[in-house]
Amino acid sequence: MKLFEYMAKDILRAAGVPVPDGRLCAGPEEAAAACRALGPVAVKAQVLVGGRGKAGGIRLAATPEEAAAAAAAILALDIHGERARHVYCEQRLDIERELYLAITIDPSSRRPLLIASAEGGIAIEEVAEKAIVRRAIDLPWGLLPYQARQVAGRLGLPGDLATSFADIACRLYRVFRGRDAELVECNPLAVAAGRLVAADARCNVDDDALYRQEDLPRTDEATVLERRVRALGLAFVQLGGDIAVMANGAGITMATIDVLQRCGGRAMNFLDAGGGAAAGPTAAALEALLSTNPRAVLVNIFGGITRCDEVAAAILDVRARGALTVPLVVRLVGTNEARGTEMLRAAGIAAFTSMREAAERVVALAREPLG
Amino acid sequence: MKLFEYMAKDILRAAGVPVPDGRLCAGPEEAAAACRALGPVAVKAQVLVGGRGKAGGIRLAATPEEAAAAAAAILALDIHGERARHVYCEQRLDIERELYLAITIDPSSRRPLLIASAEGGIAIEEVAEKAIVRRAIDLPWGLLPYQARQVAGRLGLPGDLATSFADIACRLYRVFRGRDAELVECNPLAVAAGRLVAADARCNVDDDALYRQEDLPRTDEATVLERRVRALGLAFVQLGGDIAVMANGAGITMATIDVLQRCGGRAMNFLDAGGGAAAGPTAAALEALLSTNPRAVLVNIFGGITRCDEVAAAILDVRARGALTVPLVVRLVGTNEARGTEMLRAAGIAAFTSMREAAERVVALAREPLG
Amino acid sequence: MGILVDERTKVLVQGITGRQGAFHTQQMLEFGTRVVAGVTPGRGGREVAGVPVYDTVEAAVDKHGATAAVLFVPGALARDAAFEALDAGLSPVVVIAEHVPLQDGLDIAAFAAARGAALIGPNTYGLCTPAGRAKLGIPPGRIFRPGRVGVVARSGTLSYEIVAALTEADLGQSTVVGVGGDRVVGMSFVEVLKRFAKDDETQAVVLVGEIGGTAEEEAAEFAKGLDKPIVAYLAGAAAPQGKRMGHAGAIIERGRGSFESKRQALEAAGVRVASLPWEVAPLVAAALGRAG
Amino acid sequence: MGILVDERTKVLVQGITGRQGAFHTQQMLEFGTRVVAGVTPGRGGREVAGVPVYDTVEAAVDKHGATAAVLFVPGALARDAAFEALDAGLSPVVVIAEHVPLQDGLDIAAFAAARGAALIGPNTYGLCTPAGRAKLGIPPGRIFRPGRVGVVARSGTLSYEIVAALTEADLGQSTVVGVGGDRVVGMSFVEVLKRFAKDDETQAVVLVGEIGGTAEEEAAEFAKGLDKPIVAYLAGAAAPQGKRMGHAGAIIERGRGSFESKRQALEAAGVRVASLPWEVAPLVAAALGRAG
Repeated sequence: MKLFEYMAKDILRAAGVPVPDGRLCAGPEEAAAACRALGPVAVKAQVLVGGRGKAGGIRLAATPEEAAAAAAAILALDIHGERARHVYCEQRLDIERELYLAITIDPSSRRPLLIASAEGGIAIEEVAEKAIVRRAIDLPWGLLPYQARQVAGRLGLPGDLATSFADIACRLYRVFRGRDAELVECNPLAVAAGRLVAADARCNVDDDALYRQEDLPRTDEATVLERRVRALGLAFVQLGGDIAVMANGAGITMATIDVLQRCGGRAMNFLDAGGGAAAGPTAAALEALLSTNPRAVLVNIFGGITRCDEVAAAILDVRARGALTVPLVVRLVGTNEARGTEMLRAAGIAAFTSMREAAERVVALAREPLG
Repeated sequence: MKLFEYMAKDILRAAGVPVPDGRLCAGPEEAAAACRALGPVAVKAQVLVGGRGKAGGIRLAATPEEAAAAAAAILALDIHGERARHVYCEQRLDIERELYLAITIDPSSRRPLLIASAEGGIAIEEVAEKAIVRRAIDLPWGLLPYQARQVAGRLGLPGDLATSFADIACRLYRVFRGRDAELVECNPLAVAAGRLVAADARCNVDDDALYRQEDLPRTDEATVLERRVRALGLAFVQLGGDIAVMANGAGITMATIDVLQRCGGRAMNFLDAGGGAAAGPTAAALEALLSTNPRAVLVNIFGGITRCDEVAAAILDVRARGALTVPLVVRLVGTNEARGTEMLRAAGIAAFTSMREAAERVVALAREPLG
Repeated sequence: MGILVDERTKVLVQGITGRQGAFHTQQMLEFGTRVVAGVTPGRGGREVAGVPVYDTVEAAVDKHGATAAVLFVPGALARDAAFEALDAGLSPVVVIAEHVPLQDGLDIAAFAAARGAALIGPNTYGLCTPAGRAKLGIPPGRIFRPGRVGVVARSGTLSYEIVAALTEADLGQSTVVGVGGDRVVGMSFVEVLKRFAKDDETQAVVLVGEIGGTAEEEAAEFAKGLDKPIVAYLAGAAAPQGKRMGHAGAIIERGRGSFESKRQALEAAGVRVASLPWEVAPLVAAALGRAG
Repeated sequence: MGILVDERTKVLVQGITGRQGAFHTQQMLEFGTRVVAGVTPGRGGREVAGVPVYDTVEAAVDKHGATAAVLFVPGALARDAAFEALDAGLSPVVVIAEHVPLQDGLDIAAFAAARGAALIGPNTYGLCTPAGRAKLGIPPGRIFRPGRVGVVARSGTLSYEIVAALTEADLGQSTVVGVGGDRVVGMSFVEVLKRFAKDDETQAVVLVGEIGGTAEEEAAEFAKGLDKPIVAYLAGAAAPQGKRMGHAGAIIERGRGSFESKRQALEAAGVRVASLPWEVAPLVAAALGRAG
């Protein structure tokens, strides 16, 4: 779960990391009031998507009138498909220098990783490798202050900034662990008036740990449909094609999408029905898929825990309710395969055992002229 | 720093340990009100000293009138030299069984130590060694739930109690680490209505870590005089004899007290002036000692960091202010010994270099008939 | 014979009294796995499918000399159960659960490394050495056949698909290992490959990867020095990009992680990369033909 | 020659720019100690008594090959500084500070143990091998003289008193170690005795103990098997009982910890126990006479 900038900054502030003073504003009037209280501000779109700066989502305002105008403009923007519901008005910083600092997970070493650079800002991903300091952090001791000082030393920071940098890094690490974050990032970590301050902040929290982060605010990037399918406990992402896809397992779902593409078709979604899904949720997921008006549907099941007869029952249930309005292709192998196949055949639905044949068939059906 | 029972229970409650419902009461009326709200209560003296039960500091009350009477009686008691300023009125438990559970520090293994027994209560110190389970806890991982379950298994606790015991142990451990405790103890950890509950609780917090436990309440066992001397940054304990003692270092102060006893005298106090104390605090400490009306004073300095001339200056300062009303014996060796000894000799005070001679001399002076 | 588990492996099942635990204990026993004991705190003294249940791993290991553990506990309890197994000296420890908090995954991996134990998962179907009748986890037993092909994979059903195709093509398996689908898992592709490299039984390896992370690129680096043929299948050529982990993700991956990056890295290391699942078995057959 | 430190010991001083650090660096240098570098974060580039100062231990060790550290940092900073020294592989690491939080003391001890490093303190005056001109800590240098007596003690000034008496009686010291006065310290009496047992230079040992804890009783247990004479002095015969640690304290000590318990344990182990400080040197002389 990504947090909005203002949420991330609230967390950092509570952890003792210096952040600029700011206010969350729902509209131009609140933005004007914030500017009156704070002086010159940066008005920043609160969106979860990256790259808002280039999209016009950050504007400077010296007066309340300017702040109101900036807020109105930003709230009307489409920022990479996302529309801000709030702006964050933040005291303007006189930035002398931009650093980069993040704590994230390094899958290769299976350890938390501190990443820092003395050259931060929006071009951080183009910074030369040698200007980036990485330090894997040993568990369970975690990031120790002297290690953070070593990093500061490698960045070439002078005395006081080095001390402050090390202190901030240790605080970010505590947020990272204590908040079950996947990423805590300050870019830029700015030098303003000679002091370090987190000018921007990002905090992504592990979805699987939200149960023990009850006091964290919630955000949601999903579309209405995605939410509907995920509420069934299934992994779902909307794509751009016209063939609805349901398979059981993330890898095989990805492979199914790949196979469709190789056969000249295009998947409309990624729907991992998981292992062992029962008939009820499977039917509900299938209905949700049908509601998106695909040209055809492909169900690809390799039954390990999943039972083929349960899948067949779900399909028959959907058809009985009259929801099966487009061509359906089923590939069914594994546990209780014979029984599932027989159930479908009795209802006039042919089930394939070959993934290849099923894919070729559904692509052909999707290409047929509409009804 | 020892905490009162009610403070310890507040901390345990916040950590999710089951404790009985209770109210802190300053007098009989509040106790009666508490009983009205809670039903039958135990009225418990809030003192820092142990053994309050045997001293009459815990009484049961079924009615508000009984609770008021109990509170009045308890608040009038002298409990091993301490007088309660509050009683804690706590919902009465129907205790089926008493266990013991504590987390403390094991100096031998340099690790936290969990101590538990299925036979708790006031006789815990007499419980057979084999009925006590000890488990040293590895840092930095700390007490892990399965380890607590192993302990529960060794205590022979049945299923649900074992699970609850393990959960409580892990919560106590978090208090122990998070609160910089030296000791967290539940005795008894009672079984009441089939559930575990901390019927009594003790929490001793490390004085050296109080700076980072700002939100903890403070208690103080010290006497007025002890507070006065400790405010100078010196370690001080009042004893029962008539020779005031000042030395520099805990070991040598203890040794000085021992030597006095071997020479037939008795120390009035333990005052460790520490290493490197300057003239000002030394003089102030000496004046505090003199205010307790000793028969004589022994100053025993082996100067390592402490400079003998600073000590001499402190003594002369006290004398100049007319505070030196009883015989003073000084033993002075080490850094700047010659200069210190000369300063004292010029003022008519003979300084010994032998600890033995100084001790014999001060004991003889203390035995002389008063003025 | 095979890697990590074989017919000598005495398996402890943690969370044995749960629905999944009980079902798969039965399945593992039917496959021939030596499941010697189970653990569920507070449920000691029962039996599941004839297997005795204990309150603690310590007690179960004392009584039955278990050597490995497979965990059927929910993600939120995986840390404690895995630590208990690792502390008792068990290896491998197989964590089936999905939804294990990432920070817990880091902790488990650190503890396993400190203990020198093999950790499989979290979020894995487990592993299986067919010739040893040793199946620790949830894959359907009927897809396996003893043989000379080592398989290492990230995702479950896709592995079954490919293993079933191998079996159908008469290409039996030495050991099949699901390293797990989480971002932090115990054994990586490279560590499994290292074991296959030393295993006389294994004559070829199938690697089933997917987009995201850099495990496949690291495997490619290791594959350069390996004298056994590797066939890879990669999923995700047409899949959307996974969620970005801020700039940090880009800095860690540095252009790796995509389908193309993985394909190129593997091919440059001499790995044959299948672009459709059904191409894997023929490529393995060809490789073994060449190798043999 | 002596234990733990000698003329080859290259000393790093952490907190060198503070008042205590600077003063005692000068004192250590005057004694002849090889103080090669100092560290104070944010103060790198300076010099103290001619010793170069660095921001990090890592940098100081890289440049000067320091082998041991002595810490003049306040109690609240001791954990971080000690970890930094231990992580850099230094041993012994001498933590002078008093008022180190107990939980930090536990952490430091655990980290030192994991690193296999010798930790002296916290709350110690340090240690000294007179013949090696190696003094790490704060004791006055003039009290020492090279010789054959090992000294291990808990408290500072009392040690100086006894060491000075030994020196005056012409009984020089191999090494004098203050293990520290805190409840949790790195090296215990037993661990120091083990080193003295193996040290050819050391022919007799003086143990300066006091009431509280069970370190003296444990030392007595070890002393039973030792073939070098030990003379002990115990402080606290007339002292008030220390603060009680609830029932837990009593359960841990089980009747040990008192003056009498310690005296009896030591005497039962053949240790000569002096009951007055000035009796120590004559007892040592007698023991060495007997031994020699």
